[in-house]
Amino acid sequence: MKTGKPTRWVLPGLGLFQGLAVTGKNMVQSFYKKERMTTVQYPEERAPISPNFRNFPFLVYDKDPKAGLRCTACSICEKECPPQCIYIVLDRDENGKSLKRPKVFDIDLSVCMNCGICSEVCPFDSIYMDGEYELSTDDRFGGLLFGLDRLSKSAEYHMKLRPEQASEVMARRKADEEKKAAAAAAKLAKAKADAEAKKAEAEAKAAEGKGEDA
Amino acid sequence: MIPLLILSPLILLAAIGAVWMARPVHAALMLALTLALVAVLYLALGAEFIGLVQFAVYVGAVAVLIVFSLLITRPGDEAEEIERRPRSLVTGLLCTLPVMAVLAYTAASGSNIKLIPWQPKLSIAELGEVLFTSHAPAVLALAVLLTAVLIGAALFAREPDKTQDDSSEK
Amino acid sequence: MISDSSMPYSAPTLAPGADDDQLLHVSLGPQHPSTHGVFRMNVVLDGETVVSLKPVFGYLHRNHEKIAEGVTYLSSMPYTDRLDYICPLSNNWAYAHAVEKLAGIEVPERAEYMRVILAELTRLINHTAFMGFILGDMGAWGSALMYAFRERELILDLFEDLTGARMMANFMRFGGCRNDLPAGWAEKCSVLVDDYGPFLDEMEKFLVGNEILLARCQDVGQLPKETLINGGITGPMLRAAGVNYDIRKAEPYGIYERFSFRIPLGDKGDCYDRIMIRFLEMRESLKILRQALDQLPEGEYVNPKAKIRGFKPPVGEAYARIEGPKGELGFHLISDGTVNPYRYRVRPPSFINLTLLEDMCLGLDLADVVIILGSIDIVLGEVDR
Amino acid sequence: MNLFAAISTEPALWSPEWLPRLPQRLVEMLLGFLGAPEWLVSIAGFLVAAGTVVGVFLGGFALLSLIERKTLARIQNRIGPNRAGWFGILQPVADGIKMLTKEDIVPAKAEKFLHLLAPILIVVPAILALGVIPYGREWTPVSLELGLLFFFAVGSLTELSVFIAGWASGSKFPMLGAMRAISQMVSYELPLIISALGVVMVSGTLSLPLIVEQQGGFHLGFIPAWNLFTPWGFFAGILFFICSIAEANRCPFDLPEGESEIVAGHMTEYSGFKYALFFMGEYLGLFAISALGITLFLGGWQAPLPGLGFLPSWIWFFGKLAIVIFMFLWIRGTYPRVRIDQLMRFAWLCMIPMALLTLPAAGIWTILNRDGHGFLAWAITVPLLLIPCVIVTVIFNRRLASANRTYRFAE
Repeated sequence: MKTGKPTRWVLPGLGLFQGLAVTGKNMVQSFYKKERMTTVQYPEERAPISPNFRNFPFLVYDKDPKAGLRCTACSICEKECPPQCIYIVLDRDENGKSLKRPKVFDIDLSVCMNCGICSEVCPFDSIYMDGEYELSTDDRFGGLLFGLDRLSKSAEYHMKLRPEQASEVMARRKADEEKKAAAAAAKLAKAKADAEAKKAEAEAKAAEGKGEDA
Repeated sequence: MIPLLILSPLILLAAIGAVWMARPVHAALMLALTLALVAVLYLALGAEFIGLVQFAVYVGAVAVLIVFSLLITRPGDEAEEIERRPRSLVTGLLCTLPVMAVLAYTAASGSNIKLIPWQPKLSIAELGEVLFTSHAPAVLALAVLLTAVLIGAALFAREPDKTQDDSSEK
Repeated sequence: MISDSSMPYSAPTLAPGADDDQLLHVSLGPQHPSTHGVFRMNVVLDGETVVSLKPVFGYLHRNHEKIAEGVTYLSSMPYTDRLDYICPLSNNWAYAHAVEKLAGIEVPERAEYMRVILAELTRLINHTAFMGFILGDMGAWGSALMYAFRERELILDLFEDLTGARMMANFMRFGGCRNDLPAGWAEKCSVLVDDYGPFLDEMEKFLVGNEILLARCQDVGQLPKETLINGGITGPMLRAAGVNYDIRKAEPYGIYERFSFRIPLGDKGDCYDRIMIRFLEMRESLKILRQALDQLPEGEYVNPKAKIRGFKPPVGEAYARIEGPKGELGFHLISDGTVNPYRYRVRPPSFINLTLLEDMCLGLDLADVVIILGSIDIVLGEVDR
Repeated sequence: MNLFAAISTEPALWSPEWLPRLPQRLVEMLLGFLGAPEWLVSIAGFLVAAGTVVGVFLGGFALLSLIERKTLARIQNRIGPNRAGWFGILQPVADGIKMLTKEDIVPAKAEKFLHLLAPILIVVPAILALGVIPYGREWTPVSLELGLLFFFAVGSLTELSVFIAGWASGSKFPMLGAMRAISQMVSYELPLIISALGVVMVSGTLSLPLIVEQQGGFHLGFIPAWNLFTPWGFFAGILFFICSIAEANRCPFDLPEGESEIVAGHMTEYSGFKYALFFMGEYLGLFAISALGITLFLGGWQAPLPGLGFLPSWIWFFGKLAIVIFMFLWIRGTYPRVRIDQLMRFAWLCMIPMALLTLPAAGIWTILNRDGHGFLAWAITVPLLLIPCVIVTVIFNRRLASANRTYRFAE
């Protein structure tokens, strides 16, 4: 080992004492400094989850869990889901016409990796990521296969869970409603206008007819 | 007298075990046991200093070093050891016969053995002074011998590894 | 094993099959406290010195690249989080960068700044966790690890507020990011960046002068520059040997030219230099973060024209690489115009840095093997893919 | 009626000074009252005294296993076990039950009897060694005239038991662990004994109670006359402390059970209560070696300040024991492990020469002080001890300079 000329003289044990000083400081401060102690006693205290936290998905229904379900079983999320953990069966009435409602909507939570792609690609704002994380069950197989009943939650729950996202969605839906209503009203108005126009022509023709034979 | 009667057969058995055991590690551990029993014998006879020194030096150091060397060299299996036993038994007896003869002769001609009167307990300070005044040359000779042995062992242990030497120069 | 004349020592390399009963075959098995995951080394020891070392991996192989050929471009984005699970956001960026290069999508200003901020935060996480792991390998189990993980938690909380998940971010989209910064996120981030300096000073006081660490790490696992370059090593390991190669400077991507930062270079390339280089890199990342946070503009966080569903890039091929915390992380995509890629290849820095493990460990002790493996900083998710 | 005789001669039954001997005196009085023969009373009394020592230190072992985890946790900004019982007090009980109920697996290739013998052989010497330490002015369980020699004789048995544990387990990692453990213990036993020799040379006896008595009194009113506050004593005390870390296989030198390299060294193939015995042996060894350190250098049960005579003397002993053990825990929470060849080089090239140096220093110190040249004693021993430190610093700095790293920054 070639030995060079030392530029800065150091006591051999100094590094070791600095190490002790750091651990000592940490130990003493862990008694009174709050930001050093980051652990939380879980069952008793719970660390607050952030509003954006996403865990497993859930389906949103407006007022009535059965009828107000927003999902129309278009199964785009079934195709886009990376681990393919969503299973949808379209609800058809007796003569085979689709009722635009899922008869079966299963998500296998043991396969789902809560990536949130289904909520991104859903055109009908019907599937969003939940914030609930205490889902452990002892039933290995059926326990984590959530059906329609366990998945669907009310819009108010969505509003409570994610205020700004839910309000944005509500605003957008209200705007669509108005547009649709306006379009419907416009169509209605146009239809009424045509009807009146037709009626007016009919009366005019009738009037002419009456005029001639009078 | 009682401790003597209890301990000496035990020591004999342990010693035979040390010789008789096939696996080298068992033999080494039996040797450690014999040395420990001898130390207990000294303590029972009241010679505390010798007993503790025997325990510290022999069981603590010698037995451990023997066992350590066994650990490193990992000697062969005990099969050929067992079939060599009859021959080693004969040679063993041949060596012990003269020793036994001398022992028997001295025990038989018991006339010139003087029983040393029972001395008061030997204090260590006295032992220290005697060791370094009247017996000083013996201690110094022993010291030189031990250092020579130590240096010799160090030289043997350092394998003359050529590759190691030229790589450090580069 | 690359054997050329520039080897610093000619330790006896064991011819395959030649066995000597004095040698000890030890398998530092997949289930071992210090192999950073499921990684196995068949080590042949002569006493305490290593005579031969054969790495065995593949225990965590999840067929990532074949799956990517079966799913759409967007659907393999969450899988890139699982490649190097210590720094998921830089994997996302590398993949998004490759697809944008393939499909020619521009990225708005704000998204570029967000990507740089998140990548540098991930580099901080990786290097801080590295300090904890290397100290754990050396035997100081717990102390440095807990300090490192305490700071890492603060950054992961920031990621959770932004992307929704602490580690599995799945945040980058082709043409920008998935959602905008929530209110107050930038302020929280700048507070964290200011507090990180004192933490680094404390860690340096704890580690840099420590004589035991000096003794254990200096001149351990040292290889000459030529061997490193021949072996295709990239990242802090290469820069520790003094080779000036950092993709942020060599082939600037994103908006790295706008920030002024320096690339630390070591001079010997042993384990001690690798630790020090990572310390200095963390300081540089803090500088970049400070500048990026000050210049963060308003505007869209994603290119509005980028399609989410049914995204079909034009036929062609693209290779894009970024300077990940562990080295050059590259994605090579071949598209045949359909919804799924024809070929999807990841250039994993951990895997390639691992190939020279045996060259570094020959002639050293079993204890050194553990530290050298730690200093390469591998993550088995990326090694096995 | 020897019952009243027992009371009148010795101090009051409940005096705090005699508290540790209380069980023994109670049993002796009881047996004396029942009219048992003389030899039976003394044997019973002696057994109960030994029982108190074992009881105190097994309780200490349980407490230390909890305190170690709590202090390490606090160093790492955690809280440590607080679920079992109030503030985690019952954690040792929980560990004990767990260890008892765990299945005790003996590997096929292991030698059954030796595999069982090893943990016993580790715990026995530690308890024997604890029996000879003076804990209080009245309380030395066994006041041997050769206390120190007994301590080291018994202490050297642990190397043999570590070997047996390593060898009897039959598999590779224990073999490696045993090899490392023995070489470490053998090479650190030497400086340990040499640094203890200094104390023997100064106090002239091997009996530990006498050594502690000689450390009574105070210099200049408030500095206690412990061996640590003499130049050679300070030096030997530090060496003794470092060697006791290595002897107890504690953190910077915990090579034998280096978990990141060879899993758990010689303890790999043990489970269930035998594994707990190993831990008990390690902690009791820690108690024994730090108790000896306190007796030799920190003045055993001597009070640190003159005015504190009224408190019972064994409080000081256990106070100092707590401080020394806290130092062990603090060091455990801070330092990484040393490599095996550095460990050996440190022992043979640095510790033993330094320890050998303290012997002449102690010798000069005693002779000069006996002739009354107090100042001359300091004038000679201090430079004698400081010269090698300066030499080591120069070598260390020169080597550090050559290994110094310059980090360039490419723009």
